[in-house]
Amino acid sequence: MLLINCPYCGSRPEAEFANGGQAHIARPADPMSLTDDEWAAYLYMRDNIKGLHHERWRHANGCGRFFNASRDTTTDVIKRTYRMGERPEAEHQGAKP
Amino acid sequence: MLSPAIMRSNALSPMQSSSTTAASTTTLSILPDAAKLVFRGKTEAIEAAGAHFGVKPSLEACRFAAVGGRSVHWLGPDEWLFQAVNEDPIEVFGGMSAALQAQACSLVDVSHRSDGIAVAGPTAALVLNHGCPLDLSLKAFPVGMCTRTVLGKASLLLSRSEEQVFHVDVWRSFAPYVWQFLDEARNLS
Amino acid sequence: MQKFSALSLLRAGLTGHAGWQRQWRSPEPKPGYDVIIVGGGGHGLATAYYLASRYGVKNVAVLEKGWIGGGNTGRNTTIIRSNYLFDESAGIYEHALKLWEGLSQELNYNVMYSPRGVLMLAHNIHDVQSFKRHVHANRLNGIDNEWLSPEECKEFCPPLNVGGAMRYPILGGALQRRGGTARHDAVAWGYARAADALGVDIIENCEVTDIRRAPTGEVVGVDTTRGSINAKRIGVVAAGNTSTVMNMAGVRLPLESFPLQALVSEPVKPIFPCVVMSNTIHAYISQSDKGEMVIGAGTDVYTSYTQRGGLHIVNHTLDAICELVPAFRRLRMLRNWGGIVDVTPDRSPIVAKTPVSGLYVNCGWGTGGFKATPGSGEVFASTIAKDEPNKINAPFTIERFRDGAVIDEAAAAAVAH
Amino acid sequence: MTDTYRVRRGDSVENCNAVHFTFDGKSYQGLAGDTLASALIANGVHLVGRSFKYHRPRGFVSAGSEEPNALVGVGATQSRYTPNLLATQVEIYDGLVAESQNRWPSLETDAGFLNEYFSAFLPAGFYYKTFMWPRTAWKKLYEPVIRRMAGLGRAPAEPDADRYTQVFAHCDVLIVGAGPAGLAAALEASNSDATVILCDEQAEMGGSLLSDRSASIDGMQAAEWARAALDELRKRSNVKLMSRTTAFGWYPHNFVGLNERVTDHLSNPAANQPRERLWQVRAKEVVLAAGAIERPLVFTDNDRPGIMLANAARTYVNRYGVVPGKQVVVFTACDSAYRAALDLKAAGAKIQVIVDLRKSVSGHWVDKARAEGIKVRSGSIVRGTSGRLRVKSAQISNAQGGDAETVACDLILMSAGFTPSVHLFSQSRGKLSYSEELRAYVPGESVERERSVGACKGLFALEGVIESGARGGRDAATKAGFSPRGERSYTVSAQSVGADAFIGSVMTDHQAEKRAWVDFQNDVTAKDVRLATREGFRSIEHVKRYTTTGMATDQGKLSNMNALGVVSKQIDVAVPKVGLTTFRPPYTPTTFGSFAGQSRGDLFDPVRKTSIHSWAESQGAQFEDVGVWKRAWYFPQVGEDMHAAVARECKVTRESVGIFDASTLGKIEIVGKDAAEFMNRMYTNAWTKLEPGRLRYGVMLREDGFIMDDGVVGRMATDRFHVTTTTGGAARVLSMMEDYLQTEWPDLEVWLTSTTEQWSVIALQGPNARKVLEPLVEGIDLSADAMPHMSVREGRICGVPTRLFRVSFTGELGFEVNVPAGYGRAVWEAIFAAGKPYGITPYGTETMHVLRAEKGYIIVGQETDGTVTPDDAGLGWAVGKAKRDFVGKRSLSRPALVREDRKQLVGLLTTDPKVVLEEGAQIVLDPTHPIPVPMIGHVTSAYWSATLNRSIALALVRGGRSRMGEELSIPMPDGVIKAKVVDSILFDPKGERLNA
Repeated sequence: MLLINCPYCGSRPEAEFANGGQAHIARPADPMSLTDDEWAAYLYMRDNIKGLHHERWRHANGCGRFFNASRDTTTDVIKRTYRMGERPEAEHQGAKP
Repeated sequence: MLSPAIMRSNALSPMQSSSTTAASTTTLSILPDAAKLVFRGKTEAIEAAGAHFGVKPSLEACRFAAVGGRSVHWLGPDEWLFQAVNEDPIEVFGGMSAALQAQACSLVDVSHRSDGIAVAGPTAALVLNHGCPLDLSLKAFPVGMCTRTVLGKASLLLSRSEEQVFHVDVWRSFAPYVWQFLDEARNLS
Repeated sequence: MQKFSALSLLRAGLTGHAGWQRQWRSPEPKPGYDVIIVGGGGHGLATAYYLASRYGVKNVAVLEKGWIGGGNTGRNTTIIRSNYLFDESAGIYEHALKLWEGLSQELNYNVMYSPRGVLMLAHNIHDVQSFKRHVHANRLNGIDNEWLSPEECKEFCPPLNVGGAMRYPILGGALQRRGGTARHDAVAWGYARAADALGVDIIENCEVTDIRRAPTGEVVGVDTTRGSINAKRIGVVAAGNTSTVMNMAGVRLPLESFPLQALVSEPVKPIFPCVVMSNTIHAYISQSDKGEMVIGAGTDVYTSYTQRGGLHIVNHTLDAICELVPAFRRLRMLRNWGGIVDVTPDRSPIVAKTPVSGLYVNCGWGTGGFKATPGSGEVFASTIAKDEPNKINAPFTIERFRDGAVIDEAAAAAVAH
Repeated sequence: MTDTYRVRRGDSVENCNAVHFTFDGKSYQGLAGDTLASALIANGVHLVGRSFKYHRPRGFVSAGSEEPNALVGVGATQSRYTPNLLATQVEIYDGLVAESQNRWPSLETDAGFLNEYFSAFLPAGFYYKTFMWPRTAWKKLYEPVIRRMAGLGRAPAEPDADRYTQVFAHCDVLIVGAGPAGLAAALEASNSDATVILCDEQAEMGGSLLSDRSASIDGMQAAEWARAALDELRKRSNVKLMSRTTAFGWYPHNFVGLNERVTDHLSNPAANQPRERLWQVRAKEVVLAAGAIERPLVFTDNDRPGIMLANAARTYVNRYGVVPGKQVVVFTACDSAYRAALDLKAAGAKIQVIVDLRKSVSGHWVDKARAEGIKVRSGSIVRGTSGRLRVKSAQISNAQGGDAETVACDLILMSAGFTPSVHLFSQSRGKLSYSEELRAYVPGESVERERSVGACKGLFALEGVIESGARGGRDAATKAGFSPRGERSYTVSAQSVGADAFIGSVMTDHQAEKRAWVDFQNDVTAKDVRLATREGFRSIEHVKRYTTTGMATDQGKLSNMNALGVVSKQIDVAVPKVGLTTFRPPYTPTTFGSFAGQSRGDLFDPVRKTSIHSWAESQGAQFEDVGVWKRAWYFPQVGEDMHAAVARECKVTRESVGIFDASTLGKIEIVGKDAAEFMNRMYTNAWTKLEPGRLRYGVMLREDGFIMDDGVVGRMATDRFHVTTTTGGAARVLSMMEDYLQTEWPDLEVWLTSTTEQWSVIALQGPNARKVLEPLVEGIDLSADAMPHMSVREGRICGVPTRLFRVSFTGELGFEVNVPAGYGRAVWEAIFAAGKPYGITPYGTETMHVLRAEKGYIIVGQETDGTVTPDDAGLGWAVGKAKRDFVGKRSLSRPALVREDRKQLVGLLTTDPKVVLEEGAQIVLDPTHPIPVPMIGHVTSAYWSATLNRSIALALVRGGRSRMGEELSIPMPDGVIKAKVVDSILFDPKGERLNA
């Protein structure tokens, strides 16, 4: 059970959270102007990073807030959590072999 | 016609009689009914709400403030629970909404959404820790702290009103589960 | 290839087993191959075997970064079944099941395919409706799947808690008798040995570090930890590492990789005669030939490449197992491990050409890849050999996500009302 | 004392307390504090089990949790029977019933031993090479036989009678292992304000100190010091001592699973004690002091009963006061076995000879042995043993070969050095490094917040062990943010046993055909391991899987390093290059029940009940599970089956009035000045123009365009919506709304609050519904003009506040009375009483389903399945075409979602009105088509309609709306059913009744 630092409530066990998938994928402002490929990219394409990955969590059984976490998917170490609207410190870092 | 007070049922009433008479030093008891309102909104509005209610809401995360039978629990950065023990929800709601008319906020009466359990005794934290993954030591979870969390497979609002007394506020349909879970835990601990 | 049989075993026994040869060679990589398969798991090895045996492509290398069968092939709970709802899924899994039925003989390697029956339990009315829909669709597709009453479930699998105090009582089940289990490691080894015998080079400890492309875009080979290797056709079958490998060729895929845990109990004498699955309470269980209860569950909720997961997942899996069979509460967990499964948005695989000429991908099997191994390998081999998908894997494209032609078995089964 | 192997007072047993138990039906006597192993040894019993494959007779190899052989079934009753327990860990109590396993008919005479005679034909992996012909024989013939031979114990036949619990705990410092290093760590770490948990798998804490009679610490004999240290720790309020508690698994972020065995050692446990407790500990810092496990030597026929680890013998004699044998041959590659030999000799055993693999031997322990007159033979090996049910002799020769000398014995001790227990360290993902000196892996750099100390770090000299423990304890407390008070020093007087070690097989080249066991339980010999490498299995993971070495219940604690050694030598590759099998949880096998904890029966999942549930129960309602909720399914009266009850409920509701508990519907209060805009974005419908006081049916999609949920929405005020969702969808919908609000549209001034449980919802449906309600309601005009269909009013009912919906899911005049949940039952009863004159009936979900199906109303999850668009479901009218955007809109124009031949919702009427279709049945055009038959749709709902006096059905059919009137086929196993495609609204198509 991961220990996740909610930016509002502090460190809490994973049981209180819901994972919200990859972070920083903004919903297009005008979906109808997108091609099918562009829309599919928004809906489905994910970086699936092996390395530092930014993802969303919701403190569902806590304060209810969504926030972001930068986690290394090769170790599950969470480097940092930050609020919605804030940017990550580093971009994704895929562990290029 | 019956009066509302007589008509009102608590999801936990049947549990009380079915509970074991444990050798445990931890007791479970049903908390009295209360008017409960969920306030969500902007910071200016919460201050106005507190001023009307007579309890200054905590802006610090995971803390509650209480004056007499009235309390305000921080639930989230834009969400507080106002409680007034043994008061009429309609009156409390009416008064509050009037006071907040000009404010950017939401006020919802949830007086019947949940029931309350007091878990008390020297091993109350241990009993709760049978299903709650939080550190409930006094250092990590002091008197005056509150938070939504989980107990087993239920979600609830947990607060510490005294060193050895926790209050659990849980949605009605989950309340029997939580009661039974805690009852078994205090027996087996 | 040395023939394996009772007789050869007997003969070898009399001579102290000195004569057994390597089951597959350990060749140095050649400068180039007609086809390179990236990934030496069951699907990759099967692809190589069928390329050589059915499609006449024998100049093939399988590149494996670790040891063959060391990924999900060696980490799964070995369940085999084909009773899927949609024609597309039923098609590919039934293709696999038919191959399973003769696989030991075809490979001359006992993969211990054991059609012990897969019983999927229904715990509420929604389950009953959903399973009956499967049963009817399967029947018309020529796939065995039958409805059992609770009593029949109990008769088929006596340890089940039918009628006892249970939070979600068993209301019946859908049984596929041809479903069952196989010995996972043997599948990888059997394919490796048979492919090797046909000339396929299986190269272990050889990690692909880049996919090389010509200025015109098509693939020309790979760089590996053991040097560069040329090939005009590259099939990527890297399970949980697919995104990483495909990124090397600049291809993004709709995949996410999740930890999937499984566990076994200590071995006990035969007591559990079949495979039992319960989607509603999230657990599945069978007993291995060694006597261990082999148990699986859902994935952890976050993407990860750590090949482990949380203790709470194990707790939830075992509380479900103990509900199904209360007598198993006193059994003990012997081993618990994690794999990495790559999951597509519709939880169905991608077995297809890619936008890059000469590059093919077979991925996204989620939690259900093992059962598909022979079928997946066979259709992928066909796709690579002919440079076009065959009828069975044609629906499993990348483009279906653009067009919305998703094949969503899970959505079809799991929406509660 | 009648037994002759109890030689003196053991430190861990109470001499005055005799304990009676049975093993394989025979009664024995032991002492309180004995393990089953020590008690059996005291009685001269060594034969305790049979191996997995060859069914060879086996005895105790160890005295701890690494035991591979002595697995027993324990329990007098089936509901408390546990297989595969280790006799070396089972504590005896009065009345203990234990039995041996994997033998028939008896342990002494086991028919499975037949395998032994065929062992030449059963090498590693033999089953992959045979049993392939004929094809069906694997399942019918070979596999059942193999299965019967395999397996160890038998699973209990009855549900477990015991209880299990789980506790989450937090501490500053968790120390795993209470041997010398762990005790020192605990003393230091707790000499601060840090909270410390010290756990140990054994009944008694102290680890190796308990069986050490030669060392002393701070002037005390080792065991005495351990007890003193424990006394001191017990006095500290910041320390929690947990014996019989195994740290079995390391999970991410310093989360460690501990299994505490609470009652298994008790004759009469109290009723309020769980059998086991699973502690889930989040520790700021962890000190691993897990010790080391002695390694067996791999020599010919090293598996006979009476061949055991040297240190185990030392434990038996020093802790339990029993000698495992009286004529002892010692075979060793290190000094520690000398220490054991001396302790045994002191207890009266005769040490025949110490056979030492090392060419030259010297030092304290060797000198001492020689001084005591023990014969030491260096550069030698035991090259064979004899004895069927108990070892009788050892053949000893030079290590290279040559003539063998036979020495009589009833006990052979062996030691190849120690393997540090790096399991938890490895699970924490710390990297291991190979020590050539120790012939073992030791912890390298830590990944999580932990450190290894003592023997598990590869330190074996007591002084160094204690020093390392103390340092680790201080370090942990400091890193956790505390300042340990004054350093304390420990005066250790102990002779080191050095670090000599050996891995692999000691067999000479001429012995290649002989069998020497690497993995005792799984019967894997050095020969098997060599065969695997010859066949190309060279990665240690491959060797392990091919031979099954290390996969037995001891998880390779004794065998892994020796297997590595054999492989390394065979393929001439250095050990670290061969690899290391991954360490996985649990450290030792851990009970399923403890993982399940309290989750059983009603606590397996919350049983959610509405406030009206108890009334339905009292009326004899049958319930169905819908998600976590219990819902009343139907209300049978005396003599009614479900069919009759539903027919009656339908009829009464259509003709007069029915009452239905709809409380489980999800409810969300959406408030704020942008509430309507938010609704516009979340739902397919348009909301701006909905007036306060009106209701609208809303449809919500996922972003991929498929229907996610639906429900009726009331506009309570311009800035307030009362949204309902499906029962199962409530949490999902709220979470999705929060997601969009918080992450996409934080600028909207709107807030969400779940009110699912605030309201009880009582649906009153039928032509007389208004008449029943009217007298109970205050402040609301229920007339058709004042309160038309799809409107909402606030007022009072029975004196309590209500939000009264005029809405219908039946097609009848209907109301849904929302009242605060605490009043639900009282209001329900009042309405029910008021309905009595009209013959009111309560109805359940089944009737609700029938009535709505007659009207063609869909149920999300039944008519839809996650692949259905609004248009498919005939809900195109609910999609606001003019809206620029809403969740899922863009997806609706994807090519596959606009195809003409998509499955569309239609009604189906069977040609024979008496035949009710089966839900899930498939629809085809040509039932004579050979298999596979192309399917064009399926039946989503099918019922007997008492109202229409015929069967009805809804179905999703390819291009269904263009097939009106067409006859389709539904092939069932017992024949083809014909049905006609009709409109999905089968009753009151004009909706006149609704508006009554």
